[in-house]
Order: sequence, then structure tokens, then C-alpha cells
Amino acid sequence: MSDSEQRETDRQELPGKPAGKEFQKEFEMSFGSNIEFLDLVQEISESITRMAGFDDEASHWICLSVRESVANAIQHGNQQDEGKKVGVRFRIDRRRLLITVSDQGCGFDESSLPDPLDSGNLLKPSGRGVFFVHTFMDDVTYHNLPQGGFEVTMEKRLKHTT
Amino acid sequence: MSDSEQRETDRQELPGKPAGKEFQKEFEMSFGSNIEFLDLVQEISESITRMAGFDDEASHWICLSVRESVANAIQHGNQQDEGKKVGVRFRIDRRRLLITVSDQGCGFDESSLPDPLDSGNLLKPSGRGVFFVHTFMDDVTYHNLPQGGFEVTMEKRLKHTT
Amino acid sequence: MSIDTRNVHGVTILDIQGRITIGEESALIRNTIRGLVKSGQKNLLMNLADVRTVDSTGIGELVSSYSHVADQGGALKLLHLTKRTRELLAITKLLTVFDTFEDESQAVASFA
Amino acid sequence: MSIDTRNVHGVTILDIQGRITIGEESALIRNTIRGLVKSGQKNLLMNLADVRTVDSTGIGELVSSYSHVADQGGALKLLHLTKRTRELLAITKLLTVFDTFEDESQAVASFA
Ligand SMILES: Nc1ncnc2c1ncn2[C@@H]1O[C@H](COP(=O)(O)OP(=O)(O)O)[C@@H](O)[C@H]1O
Ligand SMILES: Nc1ncnc2c1ncn2[C@@H]1O[C@H](COP(=O)(O)OP(=O)(O)O)[C@@H](O)[C@H]1O
Repeated sequence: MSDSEQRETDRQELPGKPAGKEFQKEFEMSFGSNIEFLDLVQEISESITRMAGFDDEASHWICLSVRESVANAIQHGNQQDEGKKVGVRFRIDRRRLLITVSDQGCGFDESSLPDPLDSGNLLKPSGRGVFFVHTFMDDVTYHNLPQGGFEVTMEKRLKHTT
Repeated sequence: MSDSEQRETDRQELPGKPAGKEFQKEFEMSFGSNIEFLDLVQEISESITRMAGFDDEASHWICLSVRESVANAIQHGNQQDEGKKVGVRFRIDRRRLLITVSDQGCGFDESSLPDPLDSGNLLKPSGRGVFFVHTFMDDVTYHNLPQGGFEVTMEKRLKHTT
Repeated sequence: MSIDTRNVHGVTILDIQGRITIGEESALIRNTIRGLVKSGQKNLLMNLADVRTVDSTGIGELVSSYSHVADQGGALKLLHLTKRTRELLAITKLLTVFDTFEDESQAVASFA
Repeated sequence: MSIDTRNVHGVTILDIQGRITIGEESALIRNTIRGLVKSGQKNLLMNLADVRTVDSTGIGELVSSYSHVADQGGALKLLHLTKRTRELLAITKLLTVFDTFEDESQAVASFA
């Protein structure tokens, strides 16, 4: 199954339906777009990455990637409208941790983002969050959702697998 | 609006729709029925009760009530079937914290539970969880969900309101 | 969670640290108590001073342990309840079942 | 998060504890740096030894502060980067922008 087919299957899953067998553990959350939740999300990410079997170092960068994505969902996606929800889902299997962060905004086109490593951008105060996510996660896709809203899917493989 | 009308409104809310205006903050989560998640739920409960403005002492008993309810949802409701989900929702407003814990089981009839304070039951090793929830929370209802599954709703009022 | 045991005048004192809750913690208490009783140590005093959290499964484990020790002709008593543990035992009427102490030597003497 | 400032041979050293992340933390850095520059202290050395976490907003705040101080004719340099902070500055190519030091007296001397 390709990644995008897998995503399609995930989306069609009804709330309350059992998770696909391939995932051993699944945890998801959703909250109003208030930056106050960021630290809680960070704590949760730390617990889940530990559960998945990552060491402190790997965990730090995964949690940073989640933090950046959730901050973007709250600020850029939902424009800090507390009535709009941010969703975060963790799926653990033997080989990897799959994380999705979704918001109710209109998304953005990744190809139009300025490269933060261009010498003209080095001193810009912003524009490094998406870059961090790409740097620290193994596989990252940004996509609009068919039912509306926007989602980033990121995967981190456990080191002991090849 | 009566409590049960309020519940009805909550249920009809579509996922992704803005929360009712009366709630200032909302956080919900859902996870496979593995007892391993209990400690994470406890940590989250502690953060949320702090956010809601409860002191350490009140927070301790609220979190114990959540813990008991989630343990019951995992064990009795979902029979530890990891494919079945447990949901926990926190809603904070100025006056109270409203918590619901749901599972995909068939529920139970509260009136048929033995009283753990009956002298014949004092030395029983189990049967005190629901009693704790009633003791420490202000308002507790157990009910089957129209779409299937079971839910406990519990409320804790902030002390400074009358 | 950890349990240290020490012997004072024929009484085995279990110093419990951490919490007594559903899962490994309760199982550890159960197994430790059963092991002690089997080896003939039946005068047991649980020091709960450093127990931060007890849940309904933990209370259930204390009750099971109490019954098991009594069935084998011994006694299980409790020392240094925290305010919270005392509250749980009070609302469950278990303060009427357990002998509880605030002073270790008094507790030890009570087994004589 | 906390910032202590001390003066060593005309250089203001900011000992930062905690994290430099989105929200209050970044705002505190911004306001502290701007306040110092306003009061004429323009030779600034940030000691990041006790900074556990930096996110993209935090990196952005370091960059803004750097530019602001330079614009006012001063210099902002960094001391004691943790492995993680160094890694973030390396991948963002900001190690080519910031002067960084592992030794406080060398760092202070560099402002002379
Ligand atoms: N969830 C999102 N919804 C809409 N736009 C987004 C989202 N995430 C990122 N963006 C867009 O991508 C840009 C770059 O994001 P990022 O690299 O995190 O830097 P920054 O947040 O500092 O601008 C943002 O400025 C925003 O325009
Ligand atoms: N979520 C639930 N789904 C189904 N049955 C439940 C649920 N929660 C509680 N029960 C029933 O209520 C009984 C009493 O629960 P409780 O007071 O927590 O004690 P215990 O879990 O120790 O049995 C349980 O034994 C079970 O039969």
C-alpha cells in the first residue's frame, strides 16, 4: 500500500471504528486553537515517543517537530480562533511512529515557501518551522483534506529497523 | 438548559464544528484500550485541572476520578480490546470543569451495583471505583450513547463560584 | 514504586515508596506480602508515609492483603497514613477494619 | 525561564535558564535585550549553557535580537551552546552569522 493509499484508508475510518491492525498503539487528541495547549502537547509527545521506543535524543527532535506543526496549525491554520480545532494523532507500530497534525484552515503551498537557507533569508526572524520538520522527520507531507482543513503527516522510523 | 439537554446538544455537535461558546477551553483525546495509557491520561488530567484553576488538593481527587473512569472504560467497557477506543473530553468554563469518558462497550446499570459500604462488602477487593467518582465529583451520570457505546459525564465546580 | 522490608522485634516493616495503583504496583504489593507470609513472616506493618497516590485497585489490594495475612494467622497493620490515604480509608469505612498507627514503636508493640 | 544579567569588563552577560520558545519566553528575551540596548549596554553575550529547548520562534528571536543590537552599533554573541542548540544553528546556517564561544573570558575579550 502506498503512503497516499494508506492515508485514504485512514480518512475513511469512522470514529469509533477499530484501528487498522498494523498499528499497535494509537492515541489522538483535539483541542481549541489556544497556544496555551502547546506545552501539554509537548508533554504528551514525550510520553508517546518514549512508549514507541525512541531514545531521549530522537525524542527531542520528534517533539520539536510536533511543536512546530501544532504552533503552525494554531497560528497560521486556525488563526488562533479558539472555536477551531487542532487535531494530533500518533500511531505507533513496530517500525515507526506516524504523526498527523490537522487544522481547519486553508493550508499553504509548500513549494512557494522561501528557503530559510538562502543568504537573503538568513536574518529573517521567521520561516524555519516547516524546515525543522523536514529536517528531523523521515517523511513529511502537507495536504488539504477532502472534507476541508489541512494536515501534515510525518513519520519517524525506529532505528533498529532497516 | 438542563444537564440532559446540554448533553444532547454536545452529542449533536459535529466533529470539527466550533465548540459551544460557553466553553472557553476544550481538550479531548482518544486511544486504544491499553492500560499503558493510564499514566499519560493522569498527566494530562493534572495539566488540565491546573489550567482550569483547581488547587493541588482538588486536582488530586478529580484526576483520581478520571483515572478510575478510564480504567473501567478500558477493562469493563472495552474488555481491553486494543482495537476499541476510549474517549476522554475536558471542557473548561469559568464555573466548572466538565469531563466525559466514553467507551465502546455495553455499559452497566448503576442501580445494580453492590454498595461498597455495606458491612458484607467491606472486605471485597473491588467495587470502589464508581463510588470514588461519585464521592469526589459534583455531578455524575452514566448513560448509554445513542450511537452505541457508553459514557460517564462528571462535573466539578470551581470553588469560587456560588 | 519500591518496597523495602526490615525487621523490628519480630515485626516486618514494609517501607513503600511511590504509589499503590492498578497494574504493576498492586501486583508487587500482592507478591511481596504473599512471599513474606509463605516464609513465615506474618506480623506485617506497612509504612505508607511515602505513598503519594492510591486508587481503588490499590485500596482493593490492601484489603486482599489484609484478608490473606489474617487467614494465615497473622496481622497486617498500617503506619503513617498520608492525609489522602487516610481520607480514602475513611470514606470506604476501612479505617474500622485496619489498625493504623502514627508511631512506629507503638505499632510494633501492638503485635506483642 | 529566567534571565540574569551581570557585567564583566564592560560586557553584559545574560545567563539564560529554561527554554527559548514561542510565547512568553521569546517575549522576555526580546524585551530584555531591547531594554539593555536602550540603556546603552550594547556589548551583549548570551550564555545558553542552561537552555534546554529552543524552537523556530526562539531561533527567530535570537536572530532579531542580533540584528537589533547590530543596528544600534553593538554586538550580540553567544556563549556555551548546548549540543542541541548548536545543531539548530548549524542546520539553519546561523553558525556563520553568530560569533559563538566556549570560554567566557575569550568571549569577553573579543568585544575589546
Ligand atoms: N498549518 C498551516 N496552515 C496555513 N499555513 C501554514 C501552516 N503551516 C505553515 N504555514 C505557512 O507556511 C509558512 C512557513 O511556516 P514556518 O516554516 O513554520 O515558519 P513561520 O511559522 O515562522 O512563518 C507560514 O508563515 C505560513 O504562511
Ligand atoms: N465503563 C464500564 N462499562 C461496563 N461496566 C462497567 C463500567 N464501569 C464500571 N462497570 C461495572 O461496574 C462495576 C463496578 O465498577 P467499580 O466501582 O469501578 O469497581 P471495580 O472496577 O473494582 O469492579 C464493575 O465491576 C463493572 O461491572
